[in-house]
Amino acid sequence: MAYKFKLQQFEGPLDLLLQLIEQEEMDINQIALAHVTDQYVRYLNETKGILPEELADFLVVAAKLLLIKSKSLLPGLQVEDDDSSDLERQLKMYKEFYEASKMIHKMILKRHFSFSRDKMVVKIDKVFNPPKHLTSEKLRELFADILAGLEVWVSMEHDVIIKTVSIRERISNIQDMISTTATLRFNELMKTAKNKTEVIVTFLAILELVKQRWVAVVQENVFDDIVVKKIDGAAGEVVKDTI
Amino acid sequence: MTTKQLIESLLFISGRPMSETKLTEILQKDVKEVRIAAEELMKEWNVPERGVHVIKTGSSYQMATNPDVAYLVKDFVKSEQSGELSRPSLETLTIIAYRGPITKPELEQIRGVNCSLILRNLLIKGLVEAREDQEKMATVYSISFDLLKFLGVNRVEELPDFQKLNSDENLKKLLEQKLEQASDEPAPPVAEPSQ
Amino acid sequence: MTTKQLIESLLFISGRPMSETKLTEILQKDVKEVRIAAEELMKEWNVPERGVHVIKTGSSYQMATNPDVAYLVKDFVKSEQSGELSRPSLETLTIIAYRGPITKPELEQIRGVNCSLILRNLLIKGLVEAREDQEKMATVYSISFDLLKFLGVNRVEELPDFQKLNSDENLKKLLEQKLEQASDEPAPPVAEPSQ
Repeated sequence: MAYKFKLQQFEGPLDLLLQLIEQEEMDINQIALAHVTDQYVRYLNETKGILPEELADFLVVAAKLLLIKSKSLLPGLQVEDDDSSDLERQLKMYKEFYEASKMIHKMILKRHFSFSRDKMVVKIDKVFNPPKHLTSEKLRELFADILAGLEVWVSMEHDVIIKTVSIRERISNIQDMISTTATLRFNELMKTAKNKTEVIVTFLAILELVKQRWVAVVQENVFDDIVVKKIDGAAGEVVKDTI
Repeated sequence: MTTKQLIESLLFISGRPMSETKLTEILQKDVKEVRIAAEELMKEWNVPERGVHVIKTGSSYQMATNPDVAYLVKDFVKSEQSGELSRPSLETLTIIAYRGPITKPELEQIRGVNCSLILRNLLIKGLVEAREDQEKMATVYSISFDLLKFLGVNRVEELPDFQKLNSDENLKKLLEQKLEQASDEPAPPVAEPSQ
Repeated sequence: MTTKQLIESLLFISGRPMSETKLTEILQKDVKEVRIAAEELMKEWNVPERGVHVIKTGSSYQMATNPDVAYLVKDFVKSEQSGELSRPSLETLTIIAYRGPITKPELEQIRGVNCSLILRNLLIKGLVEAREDQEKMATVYSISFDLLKFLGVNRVEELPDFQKLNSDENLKKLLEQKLEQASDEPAPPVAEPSQ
């Protein structure tokens, strides 16, 4: 199913969501959110250049959307209402500030700037007023502290380079695992996720495999571990590109 | 000399922003008196007929030219300021202008993305200022005088739709909820009194 | 905008005497009009209730504080020149000591915040010196000779652990990153529509 819309560049998950809903000319509500869920997930998967550090934010929204969508498909589904109305409220909020930022942009572009003066207008005699208790040893300590504090920023930039596992990679990964064992325990699978992002990625990957009838999930009793089974006779290849 | 006059002189001499604390210290008057006098000064100076205005953010004041004369002053001070800002910067600045002082988690709750890098960027550019809030026990961000001068307003309250965006009910709810679940750890179990 | 208003803005922003000729040139008005407007400005500002006056020497005009507040101006300058250093100021001073001569952008990249105000503060206290670097085509800052003496060293290289701290790896990386991301924000993600 080819989709016909074309999105502009987007900033973050809420912006993407807002654009999708506005494209459909819908108001922001639960129905609209359920309606654009598939488009959102698809975009997420096909968009190149989402920074790994931002991917987590995109995925959290994807998870909330999927929850909203499953509620609309299964009216009997009992879930806490908070998450879904939360997303709706957050999106409305975001929209207000997004509109305001356009106004602010216009104001700035008018170049209706104020200017102030940097220099004092009085003549200043040269003085030397060192902090009373300053010693070179204290300087050394302070500088060492500052250097230690830089670590965060240096490693943060570094993180961007580390590739995070994508949904597509996770799907083939799960397929490999399941081809050798036929069944997988959900908990075991989750243990292979290294962080929160990967947990959500894994969850999305399983949902996608279910949707494509490649696996089935079974839970005997509430609170039992969920078992992921390969469906017999399932086509060997998942049509990855339609995700 | 009245407090108002004295503040006027100090703001003129310094050229830079001066906080109520600093003014209080030099003038040896109490904060309340300083604030009332400074607000009076703003009322008096911030009229279209004046070439110089008094602008305010947080509890600091600065003298700056009336934005209506920007076309002339810009050449005189050889400003090359274009006001070009990227979309993430604009979004972040807008939220801080309307909702500041605001914490990073609150900001991220509205934007839906991690804001560490963009905040650092804006801090370095001097468009945003950070300080420790004693009450919230967290770092809070507000807009700087430089941004105010960019916008050509005397204080954030003059921004369009300020009241509406500043006191939005939806946002309040959202941030309250967020605060409740602020800590990543599960809340400790609370015994519910049985009926 | 009236000529009077424009003169007011220019005198404020310059802070120095401006001649009628200079004003005429900037405003593109004739001398007579400039003179009349400036005289009007003087009449309006030079009243006891004002903290700032406009004075005329020869055919030049200048904004200056009301002579009655001279004592206050002295107090203010003194408080700027003395006074203990805040933690951010002390940090900045330290970075300048170990990494000077250093430019303002480099300094800000390390501290993660704008340093304009702090630099002025350090300069005015005689702790830091600024000079133009021909090669870098920028202003660079070093600690003052007086401060070196105060610390009991002849050159910064004699500061404790100088070699090790000066050539810290993280510091180098951070400053290099700055050069790489010359355009300061990451490009926004672009959606690639499928065929």
